[in-house]
Amino acid sequence: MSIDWIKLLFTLLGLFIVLNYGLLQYGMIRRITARIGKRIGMPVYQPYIDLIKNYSMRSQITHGVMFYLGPVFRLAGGVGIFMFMPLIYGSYYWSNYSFSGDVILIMYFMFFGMLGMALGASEGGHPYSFIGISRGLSQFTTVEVPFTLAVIAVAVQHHSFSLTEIVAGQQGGIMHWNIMTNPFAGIAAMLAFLGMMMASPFNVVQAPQEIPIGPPTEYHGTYLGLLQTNRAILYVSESILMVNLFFGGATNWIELIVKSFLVFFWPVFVGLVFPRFRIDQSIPWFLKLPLILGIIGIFMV
Amino acid sequence: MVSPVHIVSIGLITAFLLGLGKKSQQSILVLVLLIATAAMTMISGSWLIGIMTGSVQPTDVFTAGFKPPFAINLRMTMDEAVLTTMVNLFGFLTVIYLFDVLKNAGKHLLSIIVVFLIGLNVIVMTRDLFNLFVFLEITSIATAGLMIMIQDSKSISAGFKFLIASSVISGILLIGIIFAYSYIGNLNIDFMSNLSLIKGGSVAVFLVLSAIILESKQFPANGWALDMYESAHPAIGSALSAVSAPAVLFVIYKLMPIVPESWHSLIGLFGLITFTFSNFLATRQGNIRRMLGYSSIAQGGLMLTVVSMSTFFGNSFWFIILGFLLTNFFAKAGLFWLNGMVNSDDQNKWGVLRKRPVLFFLFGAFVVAIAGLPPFPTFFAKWEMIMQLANGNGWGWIVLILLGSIFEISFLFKWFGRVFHAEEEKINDIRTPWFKQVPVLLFGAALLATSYYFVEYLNFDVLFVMLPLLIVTVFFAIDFLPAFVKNLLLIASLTIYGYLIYPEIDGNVMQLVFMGVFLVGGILTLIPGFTQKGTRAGFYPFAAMTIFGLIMLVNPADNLTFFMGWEQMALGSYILILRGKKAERPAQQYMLFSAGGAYLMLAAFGLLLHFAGDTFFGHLNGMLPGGGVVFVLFALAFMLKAAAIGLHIWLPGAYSEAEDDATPLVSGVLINSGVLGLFWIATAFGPQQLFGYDIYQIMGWVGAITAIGGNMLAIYEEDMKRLIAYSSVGAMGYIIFALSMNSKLGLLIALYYMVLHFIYKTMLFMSAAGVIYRTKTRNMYEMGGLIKSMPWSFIVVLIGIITLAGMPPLAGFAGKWMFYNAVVMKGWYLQGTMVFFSGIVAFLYLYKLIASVFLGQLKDNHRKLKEAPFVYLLPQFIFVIAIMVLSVFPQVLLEPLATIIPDRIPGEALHWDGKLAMTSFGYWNAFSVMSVVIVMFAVIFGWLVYHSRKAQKVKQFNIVFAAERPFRPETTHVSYNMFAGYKKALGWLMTPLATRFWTGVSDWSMAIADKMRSWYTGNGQTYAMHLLLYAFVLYLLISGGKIL
Amino acid sequence: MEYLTLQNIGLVTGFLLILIGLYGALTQKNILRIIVAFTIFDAGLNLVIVALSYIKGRVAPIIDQTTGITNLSEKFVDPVPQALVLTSIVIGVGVTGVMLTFALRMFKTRQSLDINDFKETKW
Amino acid sequence: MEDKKIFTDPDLTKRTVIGPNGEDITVDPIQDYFCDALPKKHEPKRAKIFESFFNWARAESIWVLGFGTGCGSIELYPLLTPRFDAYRFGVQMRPTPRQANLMIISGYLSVKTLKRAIRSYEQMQNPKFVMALGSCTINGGMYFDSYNTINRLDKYMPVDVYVAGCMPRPEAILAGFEALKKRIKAGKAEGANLYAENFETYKKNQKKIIRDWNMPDYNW
Amino acid sequence: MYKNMFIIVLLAGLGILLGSFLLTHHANKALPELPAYYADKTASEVGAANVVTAVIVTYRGFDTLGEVTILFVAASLIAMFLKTSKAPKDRHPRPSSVILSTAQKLLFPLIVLFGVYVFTNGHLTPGGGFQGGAVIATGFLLLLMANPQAEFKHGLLNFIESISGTSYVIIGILGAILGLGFLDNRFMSLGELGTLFSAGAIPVIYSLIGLKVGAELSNILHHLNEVQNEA
Repeated sequence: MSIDWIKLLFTLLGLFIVLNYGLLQYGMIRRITARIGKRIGMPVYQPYIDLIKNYSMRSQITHGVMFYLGPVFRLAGGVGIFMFMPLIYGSYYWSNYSFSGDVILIMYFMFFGMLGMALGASEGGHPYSFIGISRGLSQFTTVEVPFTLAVIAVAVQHHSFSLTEIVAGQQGGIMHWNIMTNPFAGIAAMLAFLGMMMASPFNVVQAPQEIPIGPPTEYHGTYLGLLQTNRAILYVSESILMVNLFFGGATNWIELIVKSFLVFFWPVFVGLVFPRFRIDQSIPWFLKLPLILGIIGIFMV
Repeated sequence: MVSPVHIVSIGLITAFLLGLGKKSQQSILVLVLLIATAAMTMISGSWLIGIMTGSVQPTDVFTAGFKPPFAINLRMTMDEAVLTTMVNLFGFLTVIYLFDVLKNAGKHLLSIIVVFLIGLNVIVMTRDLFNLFVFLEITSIATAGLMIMIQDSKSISAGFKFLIASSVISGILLIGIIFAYSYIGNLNIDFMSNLSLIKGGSVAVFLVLSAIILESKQFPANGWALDMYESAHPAIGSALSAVSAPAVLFVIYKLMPIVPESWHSLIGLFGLITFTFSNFLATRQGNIRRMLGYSSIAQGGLMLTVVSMSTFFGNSFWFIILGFLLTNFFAKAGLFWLNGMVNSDDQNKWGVLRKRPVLFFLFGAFVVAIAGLPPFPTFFAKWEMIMQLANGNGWGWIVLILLGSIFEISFLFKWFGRVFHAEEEKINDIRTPWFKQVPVLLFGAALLATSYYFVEYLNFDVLFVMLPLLIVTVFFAIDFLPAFVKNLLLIASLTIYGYLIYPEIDGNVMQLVFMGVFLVGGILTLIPGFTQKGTRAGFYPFAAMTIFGLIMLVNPADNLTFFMGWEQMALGSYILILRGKKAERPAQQYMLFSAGGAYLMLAAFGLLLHFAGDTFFGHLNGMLPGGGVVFVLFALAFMLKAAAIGLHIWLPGAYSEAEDDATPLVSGVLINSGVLGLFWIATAFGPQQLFGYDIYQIMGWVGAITAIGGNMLAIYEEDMKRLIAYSSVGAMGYIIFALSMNSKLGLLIALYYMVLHFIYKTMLFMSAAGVIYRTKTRNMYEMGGLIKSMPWSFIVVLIGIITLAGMPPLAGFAGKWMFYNAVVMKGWYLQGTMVFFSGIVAFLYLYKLIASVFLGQLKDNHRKLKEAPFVYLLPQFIFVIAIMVLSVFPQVLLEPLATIIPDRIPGEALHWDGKLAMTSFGYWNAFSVMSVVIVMFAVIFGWLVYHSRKAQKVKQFNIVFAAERPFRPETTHVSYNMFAGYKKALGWLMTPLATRFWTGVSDWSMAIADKMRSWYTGNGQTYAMHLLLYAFVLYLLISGGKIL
Repeated sequence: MEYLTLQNIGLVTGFLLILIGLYGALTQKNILRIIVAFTIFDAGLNLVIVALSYIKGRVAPIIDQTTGITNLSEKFVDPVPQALVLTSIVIGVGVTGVMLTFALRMFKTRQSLDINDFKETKW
Repeated sequence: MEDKKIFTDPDLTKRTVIGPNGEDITVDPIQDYFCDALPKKHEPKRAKIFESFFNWARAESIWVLGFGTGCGSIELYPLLTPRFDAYRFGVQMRPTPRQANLMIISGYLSVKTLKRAIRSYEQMQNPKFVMALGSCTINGGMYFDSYNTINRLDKYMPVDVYVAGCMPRPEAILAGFEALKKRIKAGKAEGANLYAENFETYKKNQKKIIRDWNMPDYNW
Repeated sequence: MYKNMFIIVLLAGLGILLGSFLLTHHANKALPELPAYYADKTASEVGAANVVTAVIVTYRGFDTLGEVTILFVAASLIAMFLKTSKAPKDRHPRPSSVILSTAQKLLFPLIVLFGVYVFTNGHLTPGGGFQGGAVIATGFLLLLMANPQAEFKHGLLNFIESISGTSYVIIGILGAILGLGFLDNRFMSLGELGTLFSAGAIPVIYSLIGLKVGAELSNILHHLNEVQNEA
């Protein structure tokens, strides 16, 4: 087994870009949010400072081995999704390690981080962690259903689960994007994306005012730093996944960033407008409109 | 050779001479009686042996020296020899059994007993109708005399009812006989063959026949008989059941030549109705003797069917009737005798029987024998009967038999379970003098010997059937040894057995895989048994029975072997489940559902015989035109074992209430038998239709719903084992779904998942067993924080659930990945999404399982827990290693599995390009995924460890708690009803429709049985009317409303 | 008038007795009456048996001076039912005796002879 | 003081439970449930440049524990409104002390609240800062002779910044943030280390006033 | 009421069933083979003048053995059933009238004698063991009616019963050993037709039966009477 070192370098570079982009994106979104609230808001680079501060905390506590592993799982999950995702269409080096598996691998790798995080947080023994996780998992079950339907629809349409081939099939203009060729599936996926991002109205998992911040209540310092790193990478990766699936992928970094930013803006936009759902409202919600759209999407193919 | 007539003369002399005895000589009189019965037994026995060995020819005895029809003649052939030997041997043993009673009873009772025996002997032997009548009357009066052995008001009034009934019956018989004489001019059965041809003669035949049928206590004109069974002394009950009934049935057999051919099947049908309904009514019986009465009557009905259809059954007749007859004889007599020893009709009081292990074993053997499970003769007889009926298109008959059988199993095993679990009562100490034990032991031994001869007769494969049976027997014999010795022996024998059969099945990957699963699973699940102290009596024989039963399924020579293995496994596992502390009801459910499945399968085998002849169903190789019904029956049977939704309600209780270290065996290993069967039918039958519907389509939906249902139900379980059990339901749904896709990939998924499910479920159950072993509780909310004390178990569970959830990089993902490809290729998007949904739902309970138990707050009483014993961990880590290997190199398993799938299955296969798995849709490289994940994980972990190396280790209450502190671990651990929100949102999906349905079925059938039962009003007059009505209805049916 | 032979009269009477006996056995509540009904039933049976042996114009099958010893089969009525009826009568006596004994004991246990009072075993 | 009853918390007294195998297990809650380690002093990074860099980050990213005491907490909320918008200065609110750096004691502290404040303070990680609002935290203010409020906060925990006023306006609090930032950047905000170094003194003071001391000495 | 109606309907149905015999039955003009054989061959084969007796005791002797057994088992049952309680006798029936007691004393020996006559001549004249036994039992019945508290010698009755029964079976066995089959009467000389000592073992058998039946029936009567005394 020879290792393609150059590819590894490119991948790491990509990771670095995505990390920075994620942090900036987060700052930007926060700022946009502030503007909507007629505030000025934090500096765009504030996430960097937070990250540095968290990594620089002097003292830390630990609740046990799993408490350690939780953030590791979480970040590994995020990085893993990035690693298995082709970034730029047509580029060997920017396709990361997508030769290891197709979109199914990516979908299932999302669980990896979730589970690890859930276990790590539970090890802390904090009741709010349990409550938050139970809510998160509950919501996730139904979020994934329309998303899966959409993915299957796309896969059937392109006769492949390979992201590269799906992107290849969407080349040639905006009318070839899956969001246009199969709008129902696309909309179902976008609605599911709201839940995946856990933004309002689906942010009852962390619900700061109710169960401090849910699962990561006990996390601080470096642990929190890892989680923040993950958030930066994961959100971007998931946006890129959506871009690849429904918005024609990207042939260069600019396109990728623009598209993923716009995609990412969608949950932010919704979140700013809508109040929070309770868990027993959000779960059935995903089984109504998005599910129906997903089913229609599948039978559209 | 002594003439058989001397059975009578010896008996009569004894009876008359006993009248000379005095009160003080009672012991001597009993001895005389004993000698007389022994002599009678010897005479009939010598005839039996003589005829069997051929040294004596069957003979007719002419009384008064005139040839028939001028004088009465007695016949002694093989049939009569068997029956008279049974009667006399039984009489002999009854005298022994009743030794204490007879010693105090007075000489008259002794006379009555011997006259009773004489009566039965002559009934069997005589060829003269009127003589038959006389001796039937003798027997009746003697029976009435025996009835009042206990002179309480119950038995007296029951005796009177009997007298009324027998008067009516004898009246009918006498009219019949006298008119038979009037029409044909003689009284000898052998000279009457033309009787039914004469106008009016057939009415005479009918009257004679109907009287005998009534005498054989057919439903529903048998209230008097039931009251007798209930109130008579158990020894007398046993006599009624074990010898009276066969003698009367033999009379019917004798009469059959003069009965018109066209009536045979109707009589058979009436017998079968008796079988079904008596068993049905018995399900509501609490009184043991009455229940046994119902059961005896049912058996009588079944035998009546066989007897009346003797020409139909042809060559198989003797096999079938002997199977039923001997089993009923030995087992029913034994049970009644045991009843006499326990001396109670209350099921709860039977618990004292457990103080006598040998008797208890025999009790179990008797129950099992009557229920018709292998290796007892009834099992084979029933099989043969069904096969013959199927050959003759008797589908309705089969349905009746199977219905009756399931009712039979229901009440028998309810009883057995009750006895198994009843509290041992100190007051009701069991008295078992030797003379009471000897007959039971003898009959028990005889029953086993008979079974041996039946098995021997059927000529099973030595390596795959006889050797396992032998090993199981050995384990019964060495049950007194300490547990660890037996454990070691069983593991060793399994290993050696595996070594022995490996050359036999080498090259047949499918058998290798399943054999591997069953054998390795058996061995590994036995390892934790080393922690058991004491002898653990009764575990190892049944564990061996279960495992070897499974093994029989893998390489069956024919359908019978398969079915035998199936039933054997069901029986063994039933006992294993029943051994659990609160397992009485779950085990009963398990047994009922197993039996239901088994009987469906039996019906399917019958149909198969009809459609495809005598071929093993796994070797059909392709299409079976019009085999939709067969397929559905098989599929239902196997899906019962695989707990498809709606048929699953037995599973959680059964798996969770079994002993903790037996659960992995009965669940993780056993459930695969269902998969084996499903796989077999899926590959052997090809696509089938039922009423124009594609069965696979339906099965697919069933599988999908099962997957969701099982996992949904698992979410809300607070009981650790029930949770895992429900998860098994979910996994089975997944497998059923995969199988029903009927594509190469689908079958591959099913097989792969079967192996994987076996690995992780066994692992999880074992881990749970380890935890329960330490914590002594199954409720997850009573645990928490165990990761500190049981880290290794935690690792196992973690790996288990990652695999179960199908997360990359572990082996579970392979299944998920193939699943998507298969679904998309098949085009079953909706079902596929449902199954996918169930997969995500699995996260919820998996999280609950691991977090509630291992994470969170450690409870006070678990502070000093230790890690699970090494013997628990050892097999778990073997499984962990297996999972790890599979995760990195899935092709190790997937490639051989793919070779099992026949080429005719449609669809695209999985391609391998080195380590890359490919379909036309997607690709996946397990090795590279694993590498990436490991590297990534290691880097991040290193980074974190570097950063947090000085972190202060804190304890469980060092959490932020809104500026307060927690009070107790219990109040801080969020576990109970963890997914309340989910329940609120989707709880309606969990409406227990299946449970409601089955409860409804059970309630309704109980209500119907209760209603039907009230037919037996207890009034002797009403019973007499029943008799006449029965005869009249039978007449109308036979004659078709016309005068014959 | 063809049917109005002695034999048929015997048979019909016998049948009627049988039916009357059965009716009594099925409807009477008193145990003793039931037993009496059964004796009527028995009597009917026996009458039928005897009636069947009858052949018009023949004598009882006992050899004496009037019958001679030849061609007896043309002179005698059928001896077999006569033999059978004896047995039947004896059996009837035995059964009746036994039933009466039971009735005695039943009366002792319950101080009643109503058949409806003896239903402790049912269902 | 001799007749002072020693307070015992029923939840924290030793008790015996029965284990799964029937054995007796004695549970000492203070020992078994809580970590009994004492806080350590964490030296700043040797390399000045790193320390300055980190201090800059700490100063620019002040995460405030949402913990309101006294009447002053009502003044905190306007900080987040468009009018004052403390986010501009890198100030964010955190709901859990684990992630917070700054604790704002916003007014008088009753003894009962003091206990909670101490617990939350101790659960924050080093480096951590305390800002005290109003005169009540300096000398008791109008509650100077109350039987159940404390007079001087810094007897019980090291205070970095006092913001005077009764109550201080949000603008004053913003100024307080600026002051704190300067202090942090100068490397002077070593309250956590101070607390660890003088742990015994602080504890003595705390225990003197908190009679029902039903917690371990240091709440990790 | 409905039940009775139903029973009537049911019995009507059975009546029709029985009536079918009437319709199909034809009066015999000649004896069928079997009775014809009996009628013709009895004299020569069995040597009994009474063909019915020959059928009962020899041709269908096994039935008769059964009959005896039935009476025996019924008597045993009654004895077992009625003997269980040993309550003191406190019944004081009205003494029987002078006519009855005197007649009883006069008639009892005659009745017994008549009974003996009936069974010893069973092979010659109408009658036989059962009839004779029954006649004897009527004598005992008369005795009991005259003197309800009379005590029988149980031992004697039992002895007669047992011995006669046993002898009967032994004679049957002797028939098997010396003659052609069980209960064959021909192992003793058939004698001259129509005389007392003819028909081989038939008179012996019938006598034994007569004794046995007499003893049994008497026993039954006595037991029933004793229960009355208990009351």
